[in-house]
Amino acid sequence: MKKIMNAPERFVAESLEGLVLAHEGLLAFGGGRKFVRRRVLAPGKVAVISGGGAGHEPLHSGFVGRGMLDAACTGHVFTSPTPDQIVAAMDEVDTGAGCLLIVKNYDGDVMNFEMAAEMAAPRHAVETVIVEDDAATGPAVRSRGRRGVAGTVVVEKLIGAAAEQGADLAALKALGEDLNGRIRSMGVALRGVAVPDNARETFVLGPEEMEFGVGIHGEPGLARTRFADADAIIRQLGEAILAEFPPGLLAAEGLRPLLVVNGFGGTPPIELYLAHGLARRFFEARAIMPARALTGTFVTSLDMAGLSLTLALLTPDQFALWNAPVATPALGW
Amino acid sequence: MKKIMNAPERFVAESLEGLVLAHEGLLAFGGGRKFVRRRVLAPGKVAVISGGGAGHEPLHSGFVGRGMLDAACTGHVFTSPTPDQIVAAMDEVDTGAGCLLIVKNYDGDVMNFEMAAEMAAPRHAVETVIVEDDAATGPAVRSRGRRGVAGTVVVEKLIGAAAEQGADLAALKALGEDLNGRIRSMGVALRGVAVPDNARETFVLGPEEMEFGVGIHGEPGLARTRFADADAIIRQLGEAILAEFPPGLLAAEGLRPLLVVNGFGGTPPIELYLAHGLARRFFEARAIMPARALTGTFVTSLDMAGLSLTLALLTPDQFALWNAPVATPALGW
Amino acid sequence: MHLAAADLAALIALCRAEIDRHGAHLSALDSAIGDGDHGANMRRGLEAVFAERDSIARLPLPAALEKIGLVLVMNIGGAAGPLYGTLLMELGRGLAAQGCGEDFAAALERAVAAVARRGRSGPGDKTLLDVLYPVQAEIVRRSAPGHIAACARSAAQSTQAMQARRGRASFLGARSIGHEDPGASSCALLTAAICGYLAEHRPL
Amino acid sequence: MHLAAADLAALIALCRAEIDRHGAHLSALDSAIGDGDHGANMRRGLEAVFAERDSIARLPLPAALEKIGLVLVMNIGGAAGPLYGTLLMELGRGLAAQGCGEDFAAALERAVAAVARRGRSGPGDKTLLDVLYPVQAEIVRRSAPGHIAACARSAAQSTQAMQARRGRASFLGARSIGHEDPGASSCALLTAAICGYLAEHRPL
Ligand SMILES: Nc1ncnc2c1ncn2[C@@H]1O[C@H](COP(=O)(O)OP(=O)(O)O)[C@@H](O)[C@H]1O
Ligand SMILES: Nc1ncnc2c1ncn2[C@@H]1O[C@H](COP(=O)(O)OP(=O)(O)O)[C@@H](O)[C@H]1O
Ligand SMILES: [Mg+2]
Ligand SMILES: [Mg+2]
Ligand SMILES: [Mg+2]
Ligand SMILES: [Mg+2]
Repeated sequence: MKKIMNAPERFVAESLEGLVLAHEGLLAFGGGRKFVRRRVLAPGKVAVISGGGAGHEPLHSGFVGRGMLDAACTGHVFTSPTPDQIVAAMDEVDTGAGCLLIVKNYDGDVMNFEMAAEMAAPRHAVETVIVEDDAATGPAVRSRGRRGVAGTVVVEKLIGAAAEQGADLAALKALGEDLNGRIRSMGVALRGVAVPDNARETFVLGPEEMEFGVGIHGEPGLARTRFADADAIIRQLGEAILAEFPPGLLAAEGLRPLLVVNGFGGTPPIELYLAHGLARRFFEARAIMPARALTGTFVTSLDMAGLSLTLALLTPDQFALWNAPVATPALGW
Repeated sequence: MKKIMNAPERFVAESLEGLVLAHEGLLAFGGGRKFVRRRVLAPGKVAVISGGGAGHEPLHSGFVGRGMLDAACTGHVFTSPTPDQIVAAMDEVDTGAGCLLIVKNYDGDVMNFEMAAEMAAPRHAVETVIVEDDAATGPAVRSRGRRGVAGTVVVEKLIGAAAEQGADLAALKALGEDLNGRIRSMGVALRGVAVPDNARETFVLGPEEMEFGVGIHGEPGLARTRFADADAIIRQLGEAILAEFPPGLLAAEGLRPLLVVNGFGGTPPIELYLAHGLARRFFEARAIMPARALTGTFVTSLDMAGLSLTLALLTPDQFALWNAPVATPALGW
Repeated sequence: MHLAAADLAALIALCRAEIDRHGAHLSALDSAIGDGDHGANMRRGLEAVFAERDSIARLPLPAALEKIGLVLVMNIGGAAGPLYGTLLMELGRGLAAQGCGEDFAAALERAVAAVARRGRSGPGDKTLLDVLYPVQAEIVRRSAPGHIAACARSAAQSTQAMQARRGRASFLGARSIGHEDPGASSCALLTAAICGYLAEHRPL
Repeated sequence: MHLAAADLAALIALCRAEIDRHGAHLSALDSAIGDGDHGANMRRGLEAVFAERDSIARLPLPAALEKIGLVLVMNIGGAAGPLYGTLLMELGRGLAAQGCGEDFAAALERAVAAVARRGRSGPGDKTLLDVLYPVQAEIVRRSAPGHIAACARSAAQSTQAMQARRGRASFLGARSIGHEDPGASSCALLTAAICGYLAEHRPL
């Protein structure tokens, strides 16, 4: 798989440099280029820090800016950042109100952020929110802990908005934990990916195959199934999502659903918009009326072809946080 | 090549429906679903109308909204819309100040828009701007008329902003013609595309090949060349762009260059940002200092892998039009 | 030339079947030097005409041709729509202007000229005009349908050697040489189909 | 156990060479049930340790091990970084706490327990712990290096039959069965390399 790349070992650094150059008004590198930060910090608010492996762009660095993240730490492709990066970010962007770490639920990410939090404990008040939105890795598959996938954007947006409005560390942590029950995602891949160091794709699909229930690291999913038309794909994704919400939540009154259609990097807008339309019809036929939509390429798996749906069943207050102003490279209103 | 699609003949309509659903606040369908329009028109301004084949999303419908287009007519994949669509759009969104048609320079598009303008002439004042920014189809290749490619976004943004500020039809036409000398683009493909009706790609590249000087219809480019590292690709694109500006323009004083890195649909953000950083360095080394950047997926060729660079050498007034507020699905600030 | 409604309906059906049969081939030609949709475009156009064949066949020939042209324009899109559409609309208008169209050859000449104006193109540009010009010349010469069809076929083939100066293929420069032009190919197919029908049903 | 500076530097070089040689294999194992980067991750870690081998080898063994662990943590990222890092940092700290580390087996046991805590994992989860536990048991038993290496190898192989409960492979559920765990594999490789060196250079 060809990539616009000079060398695997410079891939991530050169991409981050381009991102920061393209958005100089919003972004700057942190010390030693260990992370990307908001150019101008907002003193007094809790510092919201996230990060993870590269290959998911615009996640996370593309969501640094007013109303969302204060810093993002990027590791090698599909590899968690190291604790020194995370500690450096905390030291530079914590203006006194403490740090809220947003971590996708992968053992590598969890352990590296945890070690960073331990190292920083003497100097910073730290809380961690683990994102677990993936419907493909619910209890039926795994005894505990879903993966964090595209729902991460929703978590980062809402926590970022709450932090911008002055919420304290405990409130942000509580918000993050509440969101974990409210957000479910499900993805399908039409073509696998090769990480820059490897010549081969992690999985190879035939012309009549798709990989159902994939994550965002080019890893195999729940099942290899027969490629189907868009209606069938959306129905499968939608049903998997609905099946994984905590009992009762779907029937709750007054929720404001948010629908995210996320491309994995190799899927073009024409297909994403089509998927949005079908997903909308799928959920509306089940009396779930999305109050807002986000369709585009937000949480990628390099250039994997495919997409995920995310449904977030938000309270009116949470929905207001979604609508709050945001100014980042990849999300702005 | 698998697509998120129900059936080729419903592909475009279902995608447009999803786009309009996802952006109901900005967009609405025109009568008979022949075009997508601004939900709320701004009476008294010139109506700016564009369109072209599908497969280039978010172009054009994704650029409908305040400060850009009033309507966009979409044809089948890679096929110009028909005159009745364009006439219907003029009839519905012209509020009295006339219509400015923005057309990419392909014989099919030019002829269909021309027939529409002839049909509408009794009822509408109409001017047409033909976009010709493709450096790959300059005089060395073709006796007259470059293709219109990713630079179309710049033309639509600047003309849209000028129209919003009250410029009349003649002024918009003059602006469009001036821009044609100021914008040059060049693209490279790493993987071809298959249109929905065809099983096969229009061109098939080996693992060590790339197609240089491609357009946005999956058509073969200038030359099949050896796949190279990102520095070499950016250098080739950049040199081709610089060679095709009118003599003297590069040396003109006071220009405010705008640099666009555009993905063709199958290229992920991590690669686009990397390309932006290298392009920035390439141009700066030649004393061309981009004053603003746009990096993302704006003018696609279905899910083609590859990207184009666009350099626009704007006057300060034109640059101000770029910075003017815009609220569309795919561009907003 | 006189065509009964039944003939016109039969010709429409024939042209539609011919394009349907060769659609994949036309798209393959277009893939080589264009965007691979010429077959789909022509199919869409002919299907639309076919859908309206009864009402079209009921019109006098000039009005029927003009209507066919309009249906093609409003359904094909791309380059082929305005070109085939102009050809038929102008042909119909020309025949109508002549008062029931005795001089078919003269009307065709003006229609072909209108196509060239619409396309800003001329002979040797590697387009469907490179079939239309020789076909029109044979009609002036009152050649037999079989001969006209053969001419059209060889004219289409001769576009292989040309470098495209109009249409998408022109963006390829010299790389366009060596491939048959898809528009020329569809034009030859339709010409041959029509000539074959006329040879069988209305020997001149 | 006593290791001269030269031994430590040689062991570092050996481990680095071993990982380099098997990097592609480790990534291939990781592609089957993970994200395909375990080889690259381990290489990056060992390269970083190798780059600092001279200063590391000059330290007393406990401090050297702790330093190696820190270098691994700060360079690997992913799951392997904190796990291998914790193993070596805790081993170094444990040996230091014992005052020049006479009881290697006890220190190793505590280090392995720290890895399990860090990973919230235990035996049978299909991770590198499924190699660390049996290796540590053999060390308690003072088995010969060759035997320890063989045990490590077979322990790694036995992860094939397991269903992953931790790490990325756990997301595959039952689909993770039938593949060797990449972390277990790298752990067995390193164990065998170290044992081989010790057998040759410091017969116990
Ligand atoms: N300017 C032109 N003048 C005459 N014929 C043209 C012109 N442009 C294109 N054509 C004809 O149209 C054919 C392509 O039609 P089609 O593939 O349907 O449209 P598009 O090029 O828009 O995809 C070409 O093969 C050529 O014969
Ligand atoms: N929670 C855990 N406890 C113990 N070992 C783990 C855990 N998670 C992962 N591992 C080990 O790490 C290995 C994967 O390492 P690596 O591929 O470098 O990291 P990542 O999974 O982040 O890409 C697995 O094969 C497994 O042996
Ligand atoms: Mg990894
Ligand atoms: Mg076309
Ligand atoms: Mg075509
Ligand atoms: Mg891995």
